[in-house]
Amino acid sequence: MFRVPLAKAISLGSPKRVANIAVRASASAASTPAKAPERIEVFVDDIPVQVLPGTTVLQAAAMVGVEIPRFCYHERLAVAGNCRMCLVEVEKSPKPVAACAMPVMKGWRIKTNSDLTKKAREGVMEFLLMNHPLDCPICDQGGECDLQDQAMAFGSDRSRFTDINFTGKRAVEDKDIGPLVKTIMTRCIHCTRCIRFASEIAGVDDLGTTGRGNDMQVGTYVEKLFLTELSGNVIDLCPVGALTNKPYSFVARPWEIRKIDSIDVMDAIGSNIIVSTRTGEVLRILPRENEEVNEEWLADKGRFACDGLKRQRLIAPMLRTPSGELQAVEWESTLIAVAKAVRKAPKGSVVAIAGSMADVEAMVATKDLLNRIGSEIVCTEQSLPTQGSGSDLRSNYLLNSSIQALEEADVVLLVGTNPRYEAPLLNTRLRKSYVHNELELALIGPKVDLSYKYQHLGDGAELINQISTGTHPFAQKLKNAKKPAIILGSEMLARPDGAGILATLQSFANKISKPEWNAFNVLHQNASQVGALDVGYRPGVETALKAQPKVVFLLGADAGIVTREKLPKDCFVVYIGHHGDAGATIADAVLPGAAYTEKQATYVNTEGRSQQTLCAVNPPGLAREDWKIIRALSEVVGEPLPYDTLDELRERVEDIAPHLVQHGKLETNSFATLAEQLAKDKKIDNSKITVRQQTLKDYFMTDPISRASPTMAKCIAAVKKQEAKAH
Amino acid sequence: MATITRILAKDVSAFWPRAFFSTSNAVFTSSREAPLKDPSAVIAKPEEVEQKKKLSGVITVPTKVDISPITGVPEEHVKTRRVRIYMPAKNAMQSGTNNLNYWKIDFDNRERWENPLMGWCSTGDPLSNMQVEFNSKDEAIDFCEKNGWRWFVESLPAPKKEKPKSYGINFSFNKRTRVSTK
Amino acid sequence: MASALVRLNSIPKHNLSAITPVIANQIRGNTTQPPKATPPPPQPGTPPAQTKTKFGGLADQDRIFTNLYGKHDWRLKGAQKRGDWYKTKEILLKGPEWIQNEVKTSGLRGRGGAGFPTGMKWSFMNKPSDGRPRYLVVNADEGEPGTCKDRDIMRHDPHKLIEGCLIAGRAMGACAAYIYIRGEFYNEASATQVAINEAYQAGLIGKNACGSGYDFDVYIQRGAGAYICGEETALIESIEGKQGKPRLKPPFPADVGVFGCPTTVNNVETIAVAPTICRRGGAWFASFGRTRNSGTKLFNISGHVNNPCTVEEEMSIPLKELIEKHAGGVRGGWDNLLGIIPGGSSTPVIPKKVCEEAIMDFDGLIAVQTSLGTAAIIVMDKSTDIIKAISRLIMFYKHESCGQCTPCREGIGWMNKIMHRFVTGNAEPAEIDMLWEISKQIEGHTICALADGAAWPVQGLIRHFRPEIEARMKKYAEMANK
Amino acid sequence: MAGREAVRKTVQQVRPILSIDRDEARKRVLNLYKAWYRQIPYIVMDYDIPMSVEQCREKLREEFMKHSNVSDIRVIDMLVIKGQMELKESVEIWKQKGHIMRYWKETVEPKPTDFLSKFLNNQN
Repeated sequence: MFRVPLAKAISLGSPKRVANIAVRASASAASTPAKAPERIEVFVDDIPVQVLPGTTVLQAAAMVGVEIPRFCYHERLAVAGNCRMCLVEVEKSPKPVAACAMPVMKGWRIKTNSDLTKKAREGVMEFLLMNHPLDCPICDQGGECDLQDQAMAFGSDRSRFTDINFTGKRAVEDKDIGPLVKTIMTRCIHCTRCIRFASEIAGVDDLGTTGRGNDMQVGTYVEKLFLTELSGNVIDLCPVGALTNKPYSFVARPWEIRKIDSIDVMDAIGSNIIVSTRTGEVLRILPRENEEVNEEWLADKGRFACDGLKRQRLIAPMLRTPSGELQAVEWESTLIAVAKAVRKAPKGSVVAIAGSMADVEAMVATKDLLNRIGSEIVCTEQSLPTQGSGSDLRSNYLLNSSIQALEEADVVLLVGTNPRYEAPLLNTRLRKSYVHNELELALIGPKVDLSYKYQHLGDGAELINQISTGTHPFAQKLKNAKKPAIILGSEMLARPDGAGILATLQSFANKISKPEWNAFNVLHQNASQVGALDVGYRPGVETALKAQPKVVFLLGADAGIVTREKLPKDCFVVYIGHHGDAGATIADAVLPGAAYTEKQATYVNTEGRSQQTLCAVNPPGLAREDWKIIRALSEVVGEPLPYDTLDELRERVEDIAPHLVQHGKLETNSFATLAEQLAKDKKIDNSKITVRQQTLKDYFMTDPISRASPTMAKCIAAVKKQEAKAH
Repeated sequence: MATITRILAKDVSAFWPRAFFSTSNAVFTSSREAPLKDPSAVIAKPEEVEQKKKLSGVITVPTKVDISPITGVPEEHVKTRRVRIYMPAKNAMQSGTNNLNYWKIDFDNRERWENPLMGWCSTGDPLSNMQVEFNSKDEAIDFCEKNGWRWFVESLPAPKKEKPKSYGINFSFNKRTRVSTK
Repeated sequence: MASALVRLNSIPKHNLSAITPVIANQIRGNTTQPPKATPPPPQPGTPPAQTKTKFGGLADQDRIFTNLYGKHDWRLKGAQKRGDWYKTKEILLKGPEWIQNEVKTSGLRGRGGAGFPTGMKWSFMNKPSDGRPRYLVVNADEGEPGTCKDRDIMRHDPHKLIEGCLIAGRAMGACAAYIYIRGEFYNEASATQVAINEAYQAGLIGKNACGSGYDFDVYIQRGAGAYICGEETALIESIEGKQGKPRLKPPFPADVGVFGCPTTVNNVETIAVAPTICRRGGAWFASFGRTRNSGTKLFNISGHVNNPCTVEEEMSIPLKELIEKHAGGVRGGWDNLLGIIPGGSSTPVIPKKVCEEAIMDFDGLIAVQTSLGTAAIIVMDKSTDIIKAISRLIMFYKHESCGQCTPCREGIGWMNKIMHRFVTGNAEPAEIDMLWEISKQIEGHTICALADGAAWPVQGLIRHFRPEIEARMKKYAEMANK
Repeated sequence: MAGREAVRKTVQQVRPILSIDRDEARKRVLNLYKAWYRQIPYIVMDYDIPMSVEQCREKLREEFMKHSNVSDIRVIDMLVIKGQMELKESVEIWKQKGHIMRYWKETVEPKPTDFLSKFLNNQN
């Protein structure tokens, strides 16, 4: 935290730098002058700063670039004020005040560097270290530990804990809280961040303190596993090594690893992540802060399924021998074999099906190749109604409100979805709104635990009609709401009456939408889906199967929707993907591709935000980046695609959909009303609505990577064990 | 860089006697002795003195400068490389922010392999370990332009909203922010 | 601990100015009223100037707690005979301002230890209502070692407390009072509950209390015996059903208290004297004790005295006189005295020399670097191992620390370890200074005042008994070297 | 991909290396060229390379023309300095035959440049 690179150290001292930060802070505040209430002026180390009333001392200091040390305070959690590390002197106050909890008063002069402040910090630091074990050399947090950092910056240079020779330090029994989080409770400094995270963000009141005084312990009251889809975040939050990453334990040191920014593809949220690698191996995945997408959290599947990247991988091209076995061969022969099959196939009988993790570049290349050889049929595994406007209009298949804006929603109706497991980080947003914004929620679908209270309307599809006609009482609430939202699960769209549900809800959503607020939202589960629809893929495999294809390209289509039985007997199946899963087993030719950590590729999340992964490690063995495989194949087929580099390919992508190369930006749509006019069929069956992921054990394995992950398998075992217990 | 070129220039001064002069014209070894004078400065012709004076001034050149011909970087690593200019994200494991707020460049990742016998990791990429930090985006861009690399700037995530934290809402009687466990 | 721990830090910052004269005089140790040339028209709520110079020897007719020793009937009948519930309706009908002014006039300061002016505390509740109900919380979690005054009130004079609740509740517009009684006080809780039931039946509280048109309820909440729950915000947490861990201030309870509503927490004795003040007038109460230390007070005298007792006396009575007069003197005579802890376990000990001059009121004890606290006087004669005694106190605080904030959780444990070694002398003399520094490092750096209460006895010990500690270390070192 | 900020300052003030202006730099380049040109017969003789003087002069011209598009005076100066060093090494026979021959042929095998070969070699 306080290690300053040389270049920075030089610039840090200059007032210009501090002023820069201050300018930025005040500029962002000044952008909303209309509703901004009057600001009050305080002085932090004699630098004046204008803050909103109620701002805490710590926040005011942060505005001028002064960082006050803290352990218990975390900006996304409630204020606890118990670590006392943030004590600072305020002029005319006899005692130092806790900066994290104390709101500033007009004209206060805060001294973050005075003797009193330094003395207070040093004292607290000494107390914290008194019972903290000196096991930094074997501690997994070592090197990225707040306690270490702050002990270096604010602690005393020597120990006077003479009692180490008499009674020694406190020791606390470790707890088993599951296969993901390792606990070494002796290291705990009782900051209660994990407890607050569990109860506020995750919505699970499992963690808490027992005992008091020196014997206080953080734990799970009773012997119980801390099982939630967000449990990994307590590892990040823990300022010491009390909660560490179990699969990552004793694996690497932070200074040995390379960090590469990337995007999570385990769900359609597109969480920003940092991939830590060493020696060509992905060791762990951490969240990366992005206010608009994942704040700074990451769901467990995205964080812990990365060990699946090392198992069940396809590392060499394979061809099916006449005896029916897949045999590893060279690239040349495989490409030639595939090219032969493609050339032999009559026009229009080559189809491609994109799976849940296909990237935009590969999909564009595949589509271009197929178009060149006279075929139009490219589609995705996940279906979406194509009647009416279908996938032609983006607003039909996006989370139009945007993830961040859902925080402001006041009434939300969930239809046929379980956001807690389909998109855990969307669920935290909803929960945040529930907690801070008095959000009112209702659910049509199976009764599931969403970590907050909601009104369960039932699981009959006819409820959708009741809502849209306004006969249901909840419809009135939606109509009266300032920012209502309807979130439709993607599984609903795969139903036979999906078109009806889509059209009905959309026309109702149009009625309750406000200017600048589109109430209609689709929540996808596949990271590839929105990107595929954006570049012109057809949703659903029906068209592809109906075409009686002679050659099928599976772009990582592993959901088991395409099976050998559904395809003609003489069909040649080409699988391009990274895991030996459902797709590879039915393939005649397997072309090993790169997983999301191994390629620079574009993914579009459920709200239509295009983001790119970066190449953290090279694909294993003979595996290649997916778009390059297609490009190479095109040359062998005799229809070379006109791009040799990623940049050229991206130019082509830009031609198709310019927003796809605007990484990080959210493309807004305003076609909602138009879409409604195009949608005609509004028939809905009276069948039950159900979702695939209902409980936690359904969550852990949903895609080829997590299915290959031993950690995810352990999680499922742990959940089952927990369920088997009496309480 | 500037100092290196100066040293280089010094070395070739023998070949370019008119072009370069020692910058030191008098060296004092001790206060008692008469000052030593640089003979080359003493015997310099007026035009040489003039040249020297000019060299200590400044010249005007275009801002856009391409130093790739003289850096010695193989053409392969100039033309085909793509540089990503970004601000490193905060480490999720640490709460400090003091060592953030600088810009970094990163090259596209390529050619890394593992020794099949020992499992050692090797790379054929001379630039993958280049860590350069910049105080601003523009400095980083200038650096890439100068070296002839193609670059792109990663867009910064949206700034956080200013929202005062309140300790009191933990105990609020009518809000869901009320804290239950501790 | 009956909020002995609530020190001056419980004063909202914006109200600090209101008591600055008090503090200023405390520091100067000033005991006389500054002379005034022309007395300005007395503002309502200003205590009259004290003219007496000698204090002590409270007359029987001036005692408030007439059934302190339980010799009479404590139930409603007996209480009414002693004057309780007399014209309560009239008092209520005079309105909140009148009650507040009367209490202000009386100069009553909180009897739980911090000594915050009660009338001012009540007036913090005067803000216009925002729809939230207001509550009065009575702190009957008397857990401070040495303190035993509230239990006698609840056992033998519960109606004084209940009437006090009603009057104080009226003064601050509260809709209900919660009496938080320490879990160990079974008999006290029973007696108080009986008294509440009687009062309800007699229509004294509940709907239309005393026929004044004012609705007021009184509830009893029994604690589970944690000392920390005597801290006002921890007590609030405990009433809410959570772990008794203190909250930070701000927000002050007067803003966000029990169940998130404006709340005032008062000690049992403070509340119990309120009816008498209202009946006999604030000026009467102010006639006892020095200025700013007015009133009568329950003193608990325990330890090495011939006759340990709880007694109601006038404030500002000299310590020696108090012990000699009511407790029958120190065991073995005054010369056998070693030291006295004058205000409950959390206040620093003072040696005999200081005890001779000490005056038992807030300012008088601050002048000798200790504090009145709850006025629980613990007398120790020369047979006491003072190091062991203080060590035992620290052990108590270590055991009772809630563990929420770092200096208290870790620091008191550390002090305990050091003190434990000091008892045998197994330490270096330099560690005395270290202990002093540690206690300073704890004091004032925590959420609540428990840690201060733990640091002060140690500071008192080092301040006055350092040679004794050093001698013991020397002796131990000699033994070890043999 | 963020767009490049096009509007920028076009010129800047810097310290010179050898030359004050373009003419001077040009003079230095020509001087260097002439020095090489005159030295080539001796190089051919001293190193006994299987190249004629004409071929060498052609190569010399080629090497100079490779940087014909360089416009920055400082870069020109640096290139001149480097050329001077090369010349010195050649004149003093600090080089060996192979070093001279490298102007015509690199000793390492060229990497493939077409997409398919790069793909098969796993090369970016």
